[in-house]
Amino acid sequence: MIQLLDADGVRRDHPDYPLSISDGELRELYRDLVLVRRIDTEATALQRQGELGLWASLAGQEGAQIGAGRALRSQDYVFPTYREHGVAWCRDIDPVHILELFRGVSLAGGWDPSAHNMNLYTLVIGSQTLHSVGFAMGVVRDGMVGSGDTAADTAVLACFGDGATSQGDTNEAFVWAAASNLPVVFFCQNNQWAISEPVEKQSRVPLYQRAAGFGFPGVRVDGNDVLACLAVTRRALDDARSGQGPTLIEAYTYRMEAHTTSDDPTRYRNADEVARWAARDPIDRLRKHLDSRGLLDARFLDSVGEQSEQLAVRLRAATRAMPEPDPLSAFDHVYAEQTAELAQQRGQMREFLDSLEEVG
Amino acid sequence: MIQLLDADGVRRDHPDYPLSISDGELRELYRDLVLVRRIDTEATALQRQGELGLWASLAGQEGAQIGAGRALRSQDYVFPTYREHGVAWCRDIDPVHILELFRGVSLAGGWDPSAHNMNLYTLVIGSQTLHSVGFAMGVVRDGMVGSGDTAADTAVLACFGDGATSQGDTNEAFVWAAASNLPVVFFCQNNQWAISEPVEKQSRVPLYQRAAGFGFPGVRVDGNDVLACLAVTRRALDDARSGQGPTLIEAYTYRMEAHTTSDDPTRYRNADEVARWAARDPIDRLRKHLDSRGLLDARFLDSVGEQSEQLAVRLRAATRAMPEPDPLSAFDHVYAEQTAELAQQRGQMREFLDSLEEVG
Amino acid sequence: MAAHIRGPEPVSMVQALNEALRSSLEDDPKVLLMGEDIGALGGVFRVTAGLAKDFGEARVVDTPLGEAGIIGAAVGLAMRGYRPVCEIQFDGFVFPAVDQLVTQVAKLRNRSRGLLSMPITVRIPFGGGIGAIEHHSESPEAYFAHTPGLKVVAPSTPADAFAMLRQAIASDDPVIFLEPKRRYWDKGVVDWTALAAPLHAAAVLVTGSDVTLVGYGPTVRTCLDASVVAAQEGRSVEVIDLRSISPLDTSTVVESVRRTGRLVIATEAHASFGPASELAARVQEQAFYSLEAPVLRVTGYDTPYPPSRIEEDWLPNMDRILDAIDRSLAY
Amino acid sequence: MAAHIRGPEPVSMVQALNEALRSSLEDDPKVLLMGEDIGALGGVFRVTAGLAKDFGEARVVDTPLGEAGIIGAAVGLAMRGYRPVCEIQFDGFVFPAVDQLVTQVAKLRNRSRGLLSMPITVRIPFGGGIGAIEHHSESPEAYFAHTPGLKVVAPSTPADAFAMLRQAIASDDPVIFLEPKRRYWDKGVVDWTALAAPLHAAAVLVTGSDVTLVGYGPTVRTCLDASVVAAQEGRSVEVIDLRSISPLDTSTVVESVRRTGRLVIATEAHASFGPASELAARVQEQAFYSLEAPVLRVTGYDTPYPPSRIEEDWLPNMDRILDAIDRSLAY
Ligand SMILES: Cc1ncc(C[n+]2csc(CCOP(=O)(O)OP(=O)(O)O)c2C)c(N)n1
Ligand SMILES: Cc1ncc(C[n+]2csc(CCOP(=O)(O)OP(=O)(O)O)c2C)c(N)n1
Ligand SMILES: [Mg+2]
Ligand SMILES: [Mg+2]
Repeated sequence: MIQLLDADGVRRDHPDYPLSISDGELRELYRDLVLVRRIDTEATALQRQGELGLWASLAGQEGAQIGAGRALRSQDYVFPTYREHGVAWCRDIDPVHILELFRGVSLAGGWDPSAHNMNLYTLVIGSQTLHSVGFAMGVVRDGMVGSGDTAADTAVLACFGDGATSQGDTNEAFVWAAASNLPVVFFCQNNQWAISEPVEKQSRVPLYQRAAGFGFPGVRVDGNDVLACLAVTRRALDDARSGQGPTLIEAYTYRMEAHTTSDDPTRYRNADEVARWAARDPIDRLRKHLDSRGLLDARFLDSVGEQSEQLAVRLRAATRAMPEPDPLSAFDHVYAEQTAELAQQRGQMREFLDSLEEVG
Repeated sequence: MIQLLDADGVRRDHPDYPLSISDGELRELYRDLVLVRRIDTEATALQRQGELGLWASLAGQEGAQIGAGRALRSQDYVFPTYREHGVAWCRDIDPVHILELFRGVSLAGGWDPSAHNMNLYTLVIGSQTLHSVGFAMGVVRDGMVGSGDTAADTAVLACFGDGATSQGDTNEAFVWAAASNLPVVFFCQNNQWAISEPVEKQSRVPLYQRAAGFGFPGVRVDGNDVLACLAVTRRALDDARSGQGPTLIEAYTYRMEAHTTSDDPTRYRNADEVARWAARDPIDRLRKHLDSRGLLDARFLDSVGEQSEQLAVRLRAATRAMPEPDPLSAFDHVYAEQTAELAQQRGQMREFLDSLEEVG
Repeated sequence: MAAHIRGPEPVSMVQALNEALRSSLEDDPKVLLMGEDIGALGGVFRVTAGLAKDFGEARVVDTPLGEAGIIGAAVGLAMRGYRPVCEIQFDGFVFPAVDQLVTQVAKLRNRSRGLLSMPITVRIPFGGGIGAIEHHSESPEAYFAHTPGLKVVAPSTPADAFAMLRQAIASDDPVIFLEPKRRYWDKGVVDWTALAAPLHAAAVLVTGSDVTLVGYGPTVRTCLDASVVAAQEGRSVEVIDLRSISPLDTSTVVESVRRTGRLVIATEAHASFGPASELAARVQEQAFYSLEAPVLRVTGYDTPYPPSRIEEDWLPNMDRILDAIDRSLAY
Repeated sequence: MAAHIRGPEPVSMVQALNEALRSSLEDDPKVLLMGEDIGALGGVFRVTAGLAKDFGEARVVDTPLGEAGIIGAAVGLAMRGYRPVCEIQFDGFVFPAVDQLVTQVAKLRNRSRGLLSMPITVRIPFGGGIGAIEHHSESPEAYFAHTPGLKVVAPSTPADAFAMLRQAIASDDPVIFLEPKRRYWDKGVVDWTALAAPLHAAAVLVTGSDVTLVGYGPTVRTCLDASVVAAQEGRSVEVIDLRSISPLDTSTVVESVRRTGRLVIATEAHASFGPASELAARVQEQAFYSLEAPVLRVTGYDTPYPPSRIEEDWLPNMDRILDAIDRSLAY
């Protein structure tokens, strides 16, 4: 397992994954981690208050997601699951858009995928891995792999969980990526659980080993070590962009919270396990490292704290202020070219809603 | 690649796959190979004469199929594709049943799966791999794995082609077999082609390596070496029965004929390749070996020739004599408990057919 | 075991289903449950709560995360003599299993000329109205009802849930068992020992003379509510719970329409090429001279299921049903 | 290139489709074909013959053997700005792709509020009548027509095949393009430069006054034949080719039924929950007072597609259609 920061925040080197990073960059990673966790706690609170229908927490996985997210170049494209709030943060997606989905005012979050080079959240386990393969086929056809132009060469990051490795789609994606040597980085966050099922129910060998059987490299990285995730993903993305094909990264991490706010993890896992992983917290670890190097001055910490508070306030206000969708909007964008049948059904709904208003 | 007979028919030993086999058994394998090929040539002829709608030739793959088929114990269960005529032969399935399918008088061949411990042919690529996994789950629940009773312990043989390794179902089957350590032997006949697509379009590494990524052993065997196929499959089945879990066998072989009689392989592969593989013919190889050991006396050869001729005559006659199915039989066995709607539709068809007869 | 819940007090549909599974596991050692998170967790809706503990992991199987695998494995288990009861976690996740359902489960009996049996039950919580996110509110019944070889049923009450699930598991045909998830927590009295009505028979819940109103699963409650309101307006509505979507008990509906002359169908499934259309097609054919108005369909619209904040307007709610009754009577 | 076949002589549907693909590849560099065996082999029906040679393997892609992969990859390509044209080798093999079609292809435009476009064409040879083995004669259109977000069309002639495939590829909506495989080798004249009729408009092929007879894809030829025979018996049959199954051009059919008072629908798809039922449901609703007889459905029966030796009796053949016309007129 690749590690660049040990559990006590001590920096280590790894010959295959050299990482030169400035103090400023280190502090920005810390800021990312803290802010992303704040989004998460705020969203959880909003769900408890009834402002959101559901929330899928990323707590514990911030290191994996910020590491991978910050390894991306702007031209790279990301295919997320429903838990990629940290990666979305790195793609400059306003978290409010994510909350729209969980509030139930939109189906998949309202950002423009092309503006952020990140697809909408995908809820069906594994589906997006095939989309990433197709997108990568397009990238190859566009001549944006191994062209030597680093501002143009493009990689695709496919995110998924440990559970997703059991789906046919994910394995077909491995077949396609290998057969066509596509510029895809498969980024699997092994958070040890697929809802209530431990990863052992999905595989009896470490997940990163799956890749070799399909003919491309797999690597396991400490998912609670943001630096290792950054370095390993960066290298895999570089390989992809330069035409060396796909990599599977298994980011070994932990889902600290329930699967979603609807879940009750006390039914299937014990507190000891959670406590053990709490001791490996990705933010603590970076904090220790920064602290040991004297990079955590009060001014910096205050600025992070303040920014975090502002973000939370904004999320609360924005969530409460989200306009209720118009029921008629269900008929929008079903087709590029609306059908007569749908236009008629829309008319029926409108008439019907109007009639209720008259009565009411 | 495991080999026990080289291309010149010279016997070799392999430390992991010892095979002690009597002269009589060797001759019976030869008989199997010849008879199975005869079924194939006869069926091809029947198709040309318009007696069959289609035929999928197994020519070139006799060694792989007879090797695997003769490794089975009677309690083992087989899940075939549409090309497993040699395995079916070893399961004592009358080839006439197979011809029923290809003539179009039945949907999937008319044998009783339970009587032969072999499922019907499956045409949808990969589907049967999951069936074999489920069957194996049942075997485990029945206590018929690792019980020590060799007459009871049961393994499952899942047959599929190189192309099938790209299907989601096949890979899900690998996941399940590994996760539950099921008694399944995955028997992949890599005949180099999936219709017109060479195996390289499916994988850039040898297929047997796929297994390791899922956490179970994979082995490549010379598929044109019936002895090696027998030994390797026997060992894998033994492992499965004794509770050591699944194995993937890649039988490296060649499809000598068109994909089916509807196919035109001259569009996508060249004669050189076919000629190269003809030189590795599985029957020739065993013949050379038997010959070198003086086991091919005229009496034996005559008996094989005669049996082969009788078989062909019987197939021809039986095919021509197959009764045309009753159109009303379409309504049989759709449900265990027939529905009113279907009963009514059946009545309509009967009335309608009757009315035509009156007119005619 | 939890036999204590088998009393005269009302139970929720979830409890009734749990009891049905429990008693099927008790009665037949070949019955086995499989699905995602059905073991320790007891399923995301707790329908299988406690069963893994009581019957062991070999009979209540937490599977790998793959729906094709669940159904494909069930086929093999059925061939080995088992009666698998599969849970698909949500309606929107059944689609990876459609290939195994359509090309294998539905066809194997026919393909084998009756030699193979597929006594597989596929439980799917279905329908909307619970404020869920995308893919968690679908009504996929038409896909299965259009597939010869499958049977498709949906209970609407705890009593039916208990009886019908036991019947489905006992059936030698594969049954898609649709559980109306927004009725999961509604309570009702279950007569635990009653002889059950035939699995595929529709039930006339309210007799009436002006119009026949048909629903199944989640819309039955809505139909009953609508009939009460309509009665206040002096309209006599006959309410039928289809219970089975395939086979469809056409004759019970036709018999009713012969008396009322009018038919309104309420289903959450999309209108076009959906269950309501099938019933309309049959009734116009079999009760042609009785119909005084066209058969009217009150359904989910032909759009993807909308965001939950607007689902109530999208679903066939009581107002829409009453409106259709008005329109029918206006002919 | 093979522009020589674009002449006044009749061509087969296979040739017309090949030309449509060729011209689409020529016209738009973003068009790309993908499927199993479509390259060197030219597809099992030769619809893509010569195209890999002329346009290269990057644009005519032999894919790994996985239908979920083909459609899933098409989604990604569409997001990258491409217009994938996918071939599913046979109707019975589309089911592994149903999940990607239903949960992704159909929904992505709506889910993204119009920001994402899925200009994907899925070509599927469909229907029976060619003496094939199992899974090679299915009519899966109802599954897709019931799915909001997909469009479903089926040409019946070489001329329509050419025009409609080009339109489908040019459409920004995902189109399931069903090719009636038993009409592949029928020849017809194609006006290569004609302005095409709208993709989703039904066509009145024969005007008549006694009964309206509707088909699409493979049954259109059968309907035309039936109308000729019926005419000999003094019956004036109006024949309509639906061309598009979803959206369904209801108004053309309703307008016809308003004149004839009678409707017979012929499709190979299963009766129950099938396309014929949808049309029946709509027409009884919209032409209630015009119908002098119930809408009659002549379809594939509700059984798995049978062995090829009896398929002719199972299919909606001319005799069955004539019989339905008789029954309709007897009301
Ligand atoms: C095809 C499909 N089946 C089932 C589900 C229900 N479901 C949602 S999340 C989940 C577990 C996913 O586990 P994993 O891939 O490890 O991701 P994680 O939630 O741990 O991030 C399941 C079973 C789904 N979304 N899609
Ligand atoms: C799901 C599915 N897709 C496509 C087909 C059409 N098809 C029939 S055989 C075949 C190639 C199979 O190749 P392989 O698995 O190598 O087996 P082989 O025919 O070489 O024995 C294809 C694509 C099918 N039967 N099932
Ligand atoms: Mg997980
Ligand atoms: Mg092959």
